[in-house]
Amino acid sequence: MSIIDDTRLRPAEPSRAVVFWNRYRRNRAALLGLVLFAVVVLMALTAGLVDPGDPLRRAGAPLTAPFVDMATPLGTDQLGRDILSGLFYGARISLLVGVVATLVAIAIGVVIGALAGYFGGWVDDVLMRITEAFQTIPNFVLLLTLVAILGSKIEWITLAIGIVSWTAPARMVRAEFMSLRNREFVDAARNLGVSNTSLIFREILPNALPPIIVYASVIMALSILLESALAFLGLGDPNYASWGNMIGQGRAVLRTAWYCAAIPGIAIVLTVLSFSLLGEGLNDALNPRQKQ
Amino acid sequence: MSLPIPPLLTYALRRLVQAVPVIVLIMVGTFLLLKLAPGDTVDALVGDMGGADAQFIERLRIEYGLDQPVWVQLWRYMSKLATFDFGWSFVYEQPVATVLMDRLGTTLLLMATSLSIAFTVGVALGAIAARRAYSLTDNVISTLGLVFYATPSFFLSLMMMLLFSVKLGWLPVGGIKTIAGFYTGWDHVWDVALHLIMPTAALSLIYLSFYLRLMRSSVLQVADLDFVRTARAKGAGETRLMFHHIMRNALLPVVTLFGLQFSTVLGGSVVVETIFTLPGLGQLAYQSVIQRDMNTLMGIIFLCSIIVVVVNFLTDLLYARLDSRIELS
Amino acid sequence: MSQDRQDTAPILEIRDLKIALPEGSDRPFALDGLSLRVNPGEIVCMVGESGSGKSLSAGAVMRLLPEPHVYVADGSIHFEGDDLLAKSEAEMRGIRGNRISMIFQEPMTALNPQKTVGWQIDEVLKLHMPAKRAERRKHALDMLARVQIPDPESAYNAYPHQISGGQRQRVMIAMALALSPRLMIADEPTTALDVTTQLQILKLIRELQREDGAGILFITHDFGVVAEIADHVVVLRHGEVVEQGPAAQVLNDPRHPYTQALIASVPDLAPPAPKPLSDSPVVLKGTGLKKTFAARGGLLTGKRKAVTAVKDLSFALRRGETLGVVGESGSGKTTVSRLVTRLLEADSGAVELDGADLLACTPAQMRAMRKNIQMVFQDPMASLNPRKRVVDLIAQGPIVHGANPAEARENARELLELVELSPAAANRFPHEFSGGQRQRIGIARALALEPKVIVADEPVSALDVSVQAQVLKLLADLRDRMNLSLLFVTHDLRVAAQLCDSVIVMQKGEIVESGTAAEVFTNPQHPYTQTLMSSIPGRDWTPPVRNTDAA
Amino acid sequence: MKKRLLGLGVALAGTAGALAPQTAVAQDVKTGGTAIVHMISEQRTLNPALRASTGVYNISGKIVEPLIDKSYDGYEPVLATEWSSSEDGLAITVKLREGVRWHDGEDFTCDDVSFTAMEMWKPLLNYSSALQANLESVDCPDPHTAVFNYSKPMPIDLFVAAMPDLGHPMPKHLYEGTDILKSEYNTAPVGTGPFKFVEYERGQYVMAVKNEDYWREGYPYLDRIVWRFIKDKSAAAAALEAGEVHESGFIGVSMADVERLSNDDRFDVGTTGYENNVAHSTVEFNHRNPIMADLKVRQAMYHGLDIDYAIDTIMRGFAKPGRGPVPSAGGENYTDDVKTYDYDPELAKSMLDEAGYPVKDDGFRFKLRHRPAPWGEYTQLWAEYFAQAMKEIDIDVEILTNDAPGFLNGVYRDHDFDTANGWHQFRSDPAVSTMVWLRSGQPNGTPWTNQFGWKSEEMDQMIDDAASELDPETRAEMYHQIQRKAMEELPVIFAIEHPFISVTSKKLMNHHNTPRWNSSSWYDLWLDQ
Repeated sequence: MSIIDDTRLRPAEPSRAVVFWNRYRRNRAALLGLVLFAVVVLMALTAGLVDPGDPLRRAGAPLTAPFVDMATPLGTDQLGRDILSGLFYGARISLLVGVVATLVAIAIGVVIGALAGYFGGWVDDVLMRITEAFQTIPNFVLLLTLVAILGSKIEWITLAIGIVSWTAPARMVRAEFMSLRNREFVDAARNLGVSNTSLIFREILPNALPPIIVYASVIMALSILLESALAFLGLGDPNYASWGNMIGQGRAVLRTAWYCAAIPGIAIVLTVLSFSLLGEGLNDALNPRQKQ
Repeated sequence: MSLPIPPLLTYALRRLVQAVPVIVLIMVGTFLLLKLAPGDTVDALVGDMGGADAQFIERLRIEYGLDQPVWVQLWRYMSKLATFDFGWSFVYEQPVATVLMDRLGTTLLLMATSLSIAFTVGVALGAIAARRAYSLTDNVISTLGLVFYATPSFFLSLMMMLLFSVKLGWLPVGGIKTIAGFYTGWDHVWDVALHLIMPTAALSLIYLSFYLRLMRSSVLQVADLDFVRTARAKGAGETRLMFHHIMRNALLPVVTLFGLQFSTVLGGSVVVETIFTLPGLGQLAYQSVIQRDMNTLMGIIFLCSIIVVVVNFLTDLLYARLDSRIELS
Repeated sequence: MSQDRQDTAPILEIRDLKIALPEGSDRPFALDGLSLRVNPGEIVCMVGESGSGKSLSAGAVMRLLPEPHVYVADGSIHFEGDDLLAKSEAEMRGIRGNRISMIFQEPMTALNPQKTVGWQIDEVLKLHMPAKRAERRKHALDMLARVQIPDPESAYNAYPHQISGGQRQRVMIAMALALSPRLMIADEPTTALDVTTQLQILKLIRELQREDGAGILFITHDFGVVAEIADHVVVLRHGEVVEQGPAAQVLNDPRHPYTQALIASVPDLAPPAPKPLSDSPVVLKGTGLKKTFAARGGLLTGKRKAVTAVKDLSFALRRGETLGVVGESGSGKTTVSRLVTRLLEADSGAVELDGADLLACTPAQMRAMRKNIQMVFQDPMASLNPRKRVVDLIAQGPIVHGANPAEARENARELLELVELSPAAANRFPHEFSGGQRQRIGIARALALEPKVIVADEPVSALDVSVQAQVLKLLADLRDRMNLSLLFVTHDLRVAAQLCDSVIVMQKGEIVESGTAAEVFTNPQHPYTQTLMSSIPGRDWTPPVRNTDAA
Repeated sequence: MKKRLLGLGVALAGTAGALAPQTAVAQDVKTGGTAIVHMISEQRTLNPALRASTGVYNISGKIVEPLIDKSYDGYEPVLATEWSSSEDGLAITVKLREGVRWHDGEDFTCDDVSFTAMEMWKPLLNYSSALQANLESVDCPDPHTAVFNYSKPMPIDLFVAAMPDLGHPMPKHLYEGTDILKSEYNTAPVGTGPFKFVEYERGQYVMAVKNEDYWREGYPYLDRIVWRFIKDKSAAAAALEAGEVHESGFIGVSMADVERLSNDDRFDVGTTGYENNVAHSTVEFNHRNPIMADLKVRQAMYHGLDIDYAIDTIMRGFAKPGRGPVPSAGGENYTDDVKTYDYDPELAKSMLDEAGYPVKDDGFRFKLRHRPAPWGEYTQLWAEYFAQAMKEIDIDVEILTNDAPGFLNGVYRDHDFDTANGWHQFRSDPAVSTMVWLRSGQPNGTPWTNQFGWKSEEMDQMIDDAASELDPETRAEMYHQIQRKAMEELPVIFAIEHPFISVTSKKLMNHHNTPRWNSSSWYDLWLDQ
């Protein structure tokens, strides 16, 4: 063949996952985030194994300091509940709240943003007015109102957090859709006779996902912070050991038994940090525009 | 570029007209939402009083118009609102407008100072971090930003209070001014400033990281653009590049965030105002929710909507000022 | 002549330059042993296809490589006898913009959108010229006048987005020449411009350089441009110099097989003999097509002004015919391609495909009709969904139209062979292919539905010239073998001349001239068509007879 | 716990006055200065004749005076100088103090008393409207004599006991002819007290200054009192420590901080001064649920609660076990001769088995939906402890948290609960406070009344009889009976009895020297600085 032949294939590239991982691991902070995240997930998964039983039961003398009694290595709170056990079970609740609220927010955001961005025109106008309305009400005030209405069950709290968090992903999805809907591959698919629904969900959405996935980590972090703020104001669900509840109650004894609030507090900081680092890593790996 | 007044006015008017349906949507939505809540302000009032007998409770409901169907209540409320009458707060026993105006100053002061600090410091640190991307400086700045971002605001507030008020005794614990201090003039200003240091710091440290991260990536992105290369090829030094070419372009997305963030920060101030006993709108909103003080809460939300609309208008103008591509005529 | 070159003291002399790429790149050196010299008053063209490393050489001279990832590993760069590589950053800043200046490809992005033209010209002066403000302003205005900007005063105060693309490039040139540099590096300065503007800019560069006697290092991929402007040519391939010599020699008598192949790939301007088509039935017919866009107005007014993209356009395409739609940017030619495929809704008019009006179809009917009219898009990066495997991309159309998925995939593999790609490509993702290969996939996707008409919107304009030739050849082969009708939209007159049977020339949404390719190219009637034809770079240069080696 | 014994010794032994914490008797009184007092919540109104709550008294008690106040030596004449009842108990005559002027200079007369009693106490004041239900008129034979006429006998003891809280006259000349509920004077009260109202900055503070024209010669000592609203208990503790606040009453800081500050020699911490304000932490049952209607189950649940543990952990020892609807601070109406329920989870379990609620496959006998009152730290902890303790005896408890209106609706209107908990204040006499817990027939939706679906005609009769009994001794015995019956049948568990706790800077002198000190006028309070 000719010296400038163009039909010869390049050697096959490694799979997407491998490329993704290679990019991801270049960012050392993101690796740290991944490790922290893995630890939290591990804690959530092993909560029942490491410390069987109810984290809300009385496990020892109230307000035992950490490292005093080996039965309760991280100490106990005012009602004699084991802080270590609460930490493990709390990881479960925090992750659950984070993941489910994020899914709710993303689901609403994707539908609204996709419809607005794809169709434009009056659909966009109407949906954006609704989005603006939600965005204008301070989200924490809306959250308080929703929790006042629904009550402090963990399911409702999670749903409420999702409901107050969807506007940012909606705007993001809309922007992505507005830029993607005019891309040639969408025209190409439309030109093949693909229907609107398929165009939205099969052609455009997968391409709009990377920034949404990155932003999901932000919502996840914010959800955990919102849950803890609610618990701090005494609106958490007391039927579950959650880090927010632990801080909310622990702050009453902050001056005498700092560990009751500080240990779950640090857990929140590290978990939120892990999500943020994870998000940055994902961003670098999914949007490799910024090199090195 | 100077802003010619007539187009500015027409623009303002147009924005106002656009804002009206949104605000109506918000008000009706909030009203109906609040009606879904279990219990009303009479329940809360009676709870506060430590109990009351049945006739008394019935009397109050009629007094407050809570015996009417929801649609009637909504209609009454909205028609009064149309004349900018916010109604009466049964919790504070004052007109809502008075209650709101008492609190507005504090909140605006808190918002304005914390957001401007978050913005300026965030932008400055973000720019520095981006210029030294992937260096130790960048890592320290970025990590600190993330840590503050990851710290729940109440945790940060409590820790600061513990350190600066209780342990060191440098700063007052809470409130907006020294009560019974009777300061006037500059002493008063200084007094209020002292009281605002911690709440402002708590709020701005948290929101700072948003600006920091956005500015950092924005600067990195703009620094890669062709016109920066052009400027470099003209022989411009790094400082000049930063100030004359990168900054202004990199600021654009950050300014947009500023507008979007305002209502979030207002929500975030609920916790901070509660801890630092600041008589602001955030705390008032929280109290209004748990006391079912409909009129006050609706008033707050209305006021917030107006503030957000105004802030967005101003950020748009700022954006237009920063971005010469946006035509003002 | 080459003897002369060696005698004069060069402005720029590069010896054995090696530029290292970061680890993990496809090759260790972006440039491997580049040697060249630029003499005073000489234009040296560095030609190469994408990835040849030509732009990095400019970065090396300016000392603006993205260090430390990309750096000069070996060799020397002497500017007027000084070793540039030994200069400190501060010394380099004194040289940049002052004694060496640079023009870039994209005049829109190369200017700071937030600063006025005047400010940006003034910046160079401020940096290098100890002069008062008024003095600098006068100089800047002089420069604007020198680059033939109609109203220098208002241009001085304008923002880049307020002036046209050609004017922006003039501003760049004014900026580059403001301090009468000894060396100017022009990196594809006319690639983003329309042909007519391109020619003006090339002339301008030529003239100004004659006046100042500066040396110019001109980087381009376009042999037409080379023919237009070069004194000396350096041909690069994969970072290595394959051939260099005086322009006339390289263009007309290339020695190296690669150069020969490249030059052979440049389409010549002789259109094919017209095919006897008058008997063939009309498959696609457009009548009275009109499209107006509502452009977004200013922030404050919010009013939208209407921009007419296409007004009252009619055409007919016969079976087996290739109809070229040519025009410059803004002529409405791309809108035409989208109107006939109904990717854009026309305001009025009709598009008849075998007698059925597409524009009158319901959405469901339209979806069914689409298999008859397929499209090949411009941007090989953007037109393939990056998340889909090639086989799925090609089989998607038939599956949508009810084909058995397994069979459709089987067919897709066969189509890959038809477009000369290995069946191994089927399971890969688009990013694993070169631009030309992606365009082949795009063609296979269009063919999968066995359409009656293919609309090709600038299908080769994003491709290197050698690849372009191969894709065009493939397209022509397929057309002839399958008796396809082709609506071919292009801005490149050379491409149109090579492929089209008939041509429509568009300007500002209207047809100014139409006819067989032979007529239009050899004897243009309309003044605009005449200007177009006379602006084709290197129109007086006919590439030497095609070598057998060219694909 | 040492502290607990000490604190309670003072509060509950009844030997009050003598052990009042201030030791500065010998010191010279200093006049002037500003006392700053912590308030946990904002007040909607400052009119004590419209709203009976300690939060209102805490502020307006310094501005508006009652007819009678309470001291450790008994009842103390304030605006009334003497009082007596007719034989039949249908008329009570009160002599009013002469030479007293309202803060705006008008004279205080019987007209004011008559107006307030008929226009506010009877129709508008919570609790009082029940107390004064039979009040027909208040006559003024002369400007300084008021005669209260009742249609049914009113025990004078009950009348007097109610007066400190429910007997604040307001100036007729400012209220007459206006919409009383919307009067501007409700949030800017005008009274006869030692301090004059200055301003109410919402969300921040209320300020009052010395009344130079006060009827007690030479009083008050302080120049000014400021009440500061600090919602957050931790912040309040910090403010105390930073010296920004001198006193925090009604457990205005968290229990942990109470305990911590009690070891800090800058503060007096104790329950003195709340003898009139004691509260019960309760467990309430919804008797509409057949399981809860089973006495055996309720008794078993009581046995499952480790009250001492809860007192130690939640109340930090500043409390004692409850003994029915009358607390030990209830004086002669109180008895400890009642049935008690010791902590015995094994017994509890076997009782539940007997009652027909064995442990099922899921590990529980039955599930309870529990509503805790959202009154902050220790009601919340008490709810969680309750859930914890019930799980030990295999009862599953789901806690349903709501804010105040949601909670009140859930329990008192919708009756949508199985168990609930909260705390409830005893107001010096059982007739005006805890009896509403036991008396059936309260209209649906009235908070803090018997909305539990528990009805005992016998109990209702006993309550009604006690309320109109004029002889103190008989009356006391009747309340002992009620107490015994309540402890037998457990309509509500009055689990823990706790007085309120104050944290007071030692700079304040003469503090907590009356049994309802935080509600009193503080005319003799002074600041040592």
